Amino acid sequence: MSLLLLSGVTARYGRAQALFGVDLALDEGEVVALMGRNGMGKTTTIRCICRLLRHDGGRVEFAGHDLRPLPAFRAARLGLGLVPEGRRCFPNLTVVENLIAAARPGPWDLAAVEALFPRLAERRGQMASTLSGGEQQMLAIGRALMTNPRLLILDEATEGLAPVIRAEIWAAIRRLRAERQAILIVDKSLRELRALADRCVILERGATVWSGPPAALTPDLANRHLGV
Amino acid sequence: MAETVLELAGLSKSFGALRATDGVSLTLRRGEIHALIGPNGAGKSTLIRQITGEIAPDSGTIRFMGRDLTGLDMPARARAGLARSFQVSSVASEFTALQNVVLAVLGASGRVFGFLAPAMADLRLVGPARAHLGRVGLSGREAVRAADLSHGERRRLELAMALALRPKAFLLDEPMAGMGPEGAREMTALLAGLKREAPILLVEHDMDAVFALADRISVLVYGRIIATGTVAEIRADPAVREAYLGEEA
Amino acid sequence: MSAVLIIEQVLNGLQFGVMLFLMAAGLTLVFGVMGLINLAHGSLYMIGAFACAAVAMATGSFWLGLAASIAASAAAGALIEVAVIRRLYDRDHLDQVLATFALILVFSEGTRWVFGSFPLYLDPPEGLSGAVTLPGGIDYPLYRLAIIVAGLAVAAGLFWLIGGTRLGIRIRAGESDREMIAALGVNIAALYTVVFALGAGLAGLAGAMVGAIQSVQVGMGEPVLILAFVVIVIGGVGSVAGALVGALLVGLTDTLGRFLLPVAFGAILPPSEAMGVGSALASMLIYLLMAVVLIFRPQGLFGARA
Amino acid sequence: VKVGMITTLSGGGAGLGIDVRDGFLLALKMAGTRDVELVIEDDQQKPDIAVQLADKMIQSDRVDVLTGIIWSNLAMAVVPGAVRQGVFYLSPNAGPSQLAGKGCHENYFNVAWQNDNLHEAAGAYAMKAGYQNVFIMAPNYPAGKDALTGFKRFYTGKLAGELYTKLGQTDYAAEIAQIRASGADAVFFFLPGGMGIAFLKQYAQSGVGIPLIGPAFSFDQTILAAVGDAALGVRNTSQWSKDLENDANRAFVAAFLKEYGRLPSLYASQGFDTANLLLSAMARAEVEDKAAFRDALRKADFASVRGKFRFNTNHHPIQDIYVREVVREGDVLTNHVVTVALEDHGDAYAAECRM
Amino acid sequence: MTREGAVNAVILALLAAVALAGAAGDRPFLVTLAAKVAILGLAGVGLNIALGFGGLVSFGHAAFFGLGGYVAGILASHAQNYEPVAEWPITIAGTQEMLIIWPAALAACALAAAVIGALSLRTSGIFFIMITLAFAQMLYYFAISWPAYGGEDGLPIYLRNAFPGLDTMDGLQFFALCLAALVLGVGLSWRLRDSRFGLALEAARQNPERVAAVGIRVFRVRLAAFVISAAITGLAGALYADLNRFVSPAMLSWQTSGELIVLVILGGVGRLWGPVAGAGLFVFLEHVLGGVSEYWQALLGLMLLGVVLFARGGLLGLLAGARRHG
Ligand SMILES: Nc1ncnc2c1ncn2[C@@H]1O[C@H](COP(=O)(O)OP(=O)(O)OP(=O)(O)O)[C@@H](O)[C@H]1O
Ligand SMILES: Nc1ncnc2c1ncn2[C@@H]1O[C@H](COP(=O)(O)OP(=O)(O)OP(=O)(O)O)[C@@H](O)[C@H]1O
Ligand SMILES: [Mg+2]
Ligand SMILES: [Mg+2]
Repeated sequence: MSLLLLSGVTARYGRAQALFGVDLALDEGEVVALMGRNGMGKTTTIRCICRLLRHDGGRVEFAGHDLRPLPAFRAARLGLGLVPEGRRCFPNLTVVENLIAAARPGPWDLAAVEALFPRLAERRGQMASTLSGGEQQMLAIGRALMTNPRLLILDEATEGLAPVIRAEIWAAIRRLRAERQAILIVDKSLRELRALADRCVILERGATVWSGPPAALTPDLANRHLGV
Repeated sequence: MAETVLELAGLSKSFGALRATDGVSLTLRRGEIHALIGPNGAGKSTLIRQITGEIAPDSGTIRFMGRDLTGLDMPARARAGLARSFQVSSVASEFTALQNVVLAVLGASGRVFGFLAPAMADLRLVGPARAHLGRVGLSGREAVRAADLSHGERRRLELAMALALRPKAFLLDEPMAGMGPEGAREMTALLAGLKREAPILLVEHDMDAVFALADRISVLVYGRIIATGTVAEIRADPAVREAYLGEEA
Repeated sequence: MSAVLIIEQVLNGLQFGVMLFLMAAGLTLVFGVMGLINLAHGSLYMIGAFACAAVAMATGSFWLGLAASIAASAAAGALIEVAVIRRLYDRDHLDQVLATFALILVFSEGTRWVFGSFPLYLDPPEGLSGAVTLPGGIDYPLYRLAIIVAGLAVAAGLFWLIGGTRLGIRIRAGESDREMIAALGVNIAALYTVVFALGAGLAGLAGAMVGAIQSVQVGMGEPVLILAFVVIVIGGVGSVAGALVGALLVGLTDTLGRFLLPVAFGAILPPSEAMGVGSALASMLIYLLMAVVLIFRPQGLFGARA
Repeated sequence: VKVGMITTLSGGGAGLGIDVRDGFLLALKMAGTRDVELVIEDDQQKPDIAVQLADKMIQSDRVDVLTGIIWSNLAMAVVPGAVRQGVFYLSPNAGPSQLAGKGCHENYFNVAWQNDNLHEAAGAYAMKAGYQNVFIMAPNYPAGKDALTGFKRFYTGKLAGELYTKLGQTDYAAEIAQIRASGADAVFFFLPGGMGIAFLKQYAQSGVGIPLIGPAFSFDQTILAAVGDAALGVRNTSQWSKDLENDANRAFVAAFLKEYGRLPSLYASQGFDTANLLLSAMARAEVEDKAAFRDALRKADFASVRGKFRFNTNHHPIQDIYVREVVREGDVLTNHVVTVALEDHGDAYAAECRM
Repeated sequence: MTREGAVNAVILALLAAVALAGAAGDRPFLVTLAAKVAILGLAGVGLNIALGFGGLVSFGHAAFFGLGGYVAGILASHAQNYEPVAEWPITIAGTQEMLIIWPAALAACALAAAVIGALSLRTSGIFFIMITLAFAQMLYYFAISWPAYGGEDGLPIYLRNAFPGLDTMDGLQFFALCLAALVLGVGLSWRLRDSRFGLALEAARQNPERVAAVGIRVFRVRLAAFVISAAITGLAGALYADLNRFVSPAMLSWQTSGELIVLVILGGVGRLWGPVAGAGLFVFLEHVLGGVSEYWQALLGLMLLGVVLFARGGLLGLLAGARRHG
């Protein structure tokens, strides 16, 4: 049984429909890459999964629960850990406070996160609002890990990170994958995604247009749907 | 050698014990793209904020077009010809894309205190604004509220607003961020043409773009410039590889 | 003018400040930490006073009344949070202003409907009535000393709650991004109800304690509300420490201004006129203080944000 | 006769307006008259609303008589305009000095007192009681200043201190400390409404034992209920008291208690007298004949609950003003008349009035 | 015509109709109420420029409303008593001519707003709300305790001030004057909103940093908006003094500031005719509910609550749909 299952999901922002039929399945321990050009609905899909947006058609299931009636915090407690687009650290909290605000017990604790991002350890008591862009990105990832999620959702989590750090994050994701952590990932680096993902799902105009293993993502397909 | 447009000399800025900028000197010459790279928290954005006047340096000088900028505030510097894009998109979110760019054209015109004539019917404002939106690939999205644009589209809008200032130099803080592969390619092409209009100081973590675009690269680590040189020189520099590039060189 | 008088006035200023703090503390929680402009905070203060007076009259026990005041105002707070306020967090501050203004009307008239238009009787409890003689020969009302102690205790409790617990962290996180903290698995809605009720309870407590030495009547909350806003703005929004310092500053400025300004003007004007001018200026003094503070520190004394 | 009553029925000051209204209605009821058509509106204690209501009553309802206003500032907003439009105004409470002196008007009758009256009586009483060093205090606004001026008009001894507080102030610790330090032998204060309640309670708690004197406003029935024992023994001046020995008053107190289930207040007595004045004039003249009706009013031929009552040349009362003391009667606090402070007292402004 | 345009036309027509019906049906009070709506609407239109367009929540606009009122009251009272307002350095005589009083009120309020604004605009958010309140309170306490013009008792104007060619004591003519001022005010705020200045002002509300980055001085734009806003509200204050033939410190009180804000929100923040709709509804409720019950203010409260909770964007939001840009 799939850990996460979306079928025929449609959703709208006010009057403007943004999703027109998203299908996506993700199994325990699997890494799925969600792809598409700008504005195609990747983030919107993730917002539906996390209940930050109500879908109006189709089904969204996680760990056997229908998510439709759940408020965001209940869905999150089922084991969703979100690194949102645009970081969204809590600016009026310090680094440590950001990390522990929503922490739940598990292998990821303060020490583990600070080992992953030593830079955060250096800036512990600093207000998140004054962190550099990349530091905030690290903080957002660390914050999601601290909830020890069953499914980690990364929406452009490497945006604005230096190459060395990016490499470290990819390494960390590979490690997580090896530990059979389920991950849903949106990223612009196709090279890394191909190497890492078990499956890719491509969105176009708010609908799933292709899905399959990275190996099957031919240059022709990539060019047609992703513009590369 | 081409004329120097922007010149930083011995710029320093501390936050408490942290020396975010530590004696930085750097030049930007006509017609070039000068990339500024470095680890997260190295002080790149802080440097840009000092150039735009958002924060004041503790010491050092900034000269732009032969003129000392000390004492000029943010709007004055913008009008003097320094256009900036923000690392995190910063637009008027209730306005449409078009209104945002019109605002920038208006700022560049310097004639803000017009009280009676409708701005959005003024072709001197709207005409150029549409053109700038077209250049960044947002034609057809003019009437969408900025808040309703996708992340990548907002990044483009950010750049359109910088274009609208018709600046004498661009300070671009991570314009590729959030662009996606296709967008990054388009943006690269756009910037390559743009540098003929005005030189660009480019802060960016997307190394493909940096290596494709930069005429010169400076590497900032812990607030200091550790190397400046051509793409080839920087790629070959072991210190830079270790501090920043990793395997991506 | 004797030294004893001056010391006593300073003490009075402190006590007035602490009294303001009791009110401002709840407001800082709700407004500073949750980011909600709650004009109806004054109504909760009034509800506390009325509940205390009614229960104390019925049972003869001030302490039961005090407990009732906290319970009643916290319940009222929880009720309006769930029914009204909850829908307003994502709204503009302006919608909050209108809604809570409407709540003032409802609460004031509701209270008048229940208790009538005449002020109620509420006196300090037996054990705390009368004056004690402090070292230095100052006779000082015991009840006012009790207020000082209670205020400081509340301050300490709040420091701990906001600064030292995860609850405080979460509330502050909710202030900057409710959606995000919910997406991380925190039931921010319930948390806010609790915090709002807590703030309301504090307002009710303040109302009851103050009601025992002032008058318990409809409309008693609004003047205090304005003062409490002044206090937290001077202190810096969202900071319990700021609220405490702001409250003491306002209390001292007001008390000493009322006392000293007429004396000062007496040096240059005939007594009757000096009184008039001096006290006119004294009534503007705290607003002057606030304006001056904000002109030099636009974020308030303890405000973090620039 | 069509009567418009504009008074405060909502918000914090509603108690006074309600008492005036109830007193007025009671008088009509006791008279059993059907000739008075009454329109009552709530001014919310806002001058602009009061003016607009007055306009409405004069222009749309076409009232002959206006009454009801509690507060001086509202009276100042309404009365000058109203009387110039030819309606009669009978004031059941406020008596600002402008309307008694230069600004007096033939159509304006005050059935309560000129604002200074009770304070003047307090001054007279302080003299009589032999106080020599009095501390005086009032809020910093015109009525407050008038109060202290009125007190000083009859008290000519030394002042231990003179203090203006902020209008609406509710914490008096600073003032009480000054009183304690002043060495006064008595304190006169004028603090209407909630201010007075707060002051009295805090004064009692402070342990300062200097005797207090004040006008009746702070010792009214409803206020005493809120102040409690802190008010016991305080002397206050009033033109009326529940225990005044006259038939009209006995009937009034009993009827009021029966009708509303509470003891009448000063304001209720004034509302009651206002209605009776009106009825007495109606019995003598038609309201259409303004001059005759005015003369009838001027006669003041009614049995006032305060005993002797007649109008001065400026249409303000000439009456006795009593000193009362707060006593406990069963389990309620109330006032007993102790002595008369001023007999057949008019006001200081009548001479300025040219009518 | 857009939906909002139609709604606006209906509001205007309704206001005029009420006044005319009042005059024709011998209910002069209706004319007074219509004039009150027009005046409060104008005050709201002024406030709306700062609050709606500029996002500057001034909790101190009563200061300008009252100042305008006092300018009218003081000039008129001096004229009534034939005493000059000042003899030094130049003689300033009192006047009862609205055509002199209005510019004086506009100028006084603009000047006061320039000073208050220059100091207040250093702050933002709640701090701005409170510092504007502080200035208004200072003025309020000053007016209460300053004996020259009546203090708390206020200052009567026995006859309405004069306007050439009109009999201002005639309710309908006075209403027409107020309506004309209102229409002018709305017209001005309409042109203002769509102008270059308006664009910069609205942008500064949403993202001041961005506005500075395109070379526009946010402070100046805001200060100009604050001054214009205060002047219009001050003009309304002068008219209000004439409507009541009375000014008092109550006009300066924080409750007045609050009510001005309330009627702007009630009608629809940032909408041209919002304040007028809000003023209409508010005055209607204030005078109609009073007859329903002694506790009518509770009903008013409940109705206001209903509007906030269920009619986002106020009355105009309800009638004409969400606010559109561009
Ligand atoms: N809050 C919103 N209100 C209205 N429309 C929105 C909103 N957010 C996004 N949209 C629209 O929904 C569509 C999908 O946006 P979404 O953010 O999901 O794209 P995306 O695939 O994540 O793009 P990007 O790569 O740029 O982040 C876009 O057309 C966008 O304009
Ligand atoms: N106001 C401040 N107070 C304290 N520290 C600050 C402040 N502003 C920035 N810093 C710190 O200064 C350092 C430099 O920040 P800056 O934003 O310039 O980095 P950057 O080079 O742009 O990094 P990135 O690539 O991640 O955006 C960071 O460590 C940051 O935390
Ligand atoms: Mg996205
Ligand atoms: Mg940066």
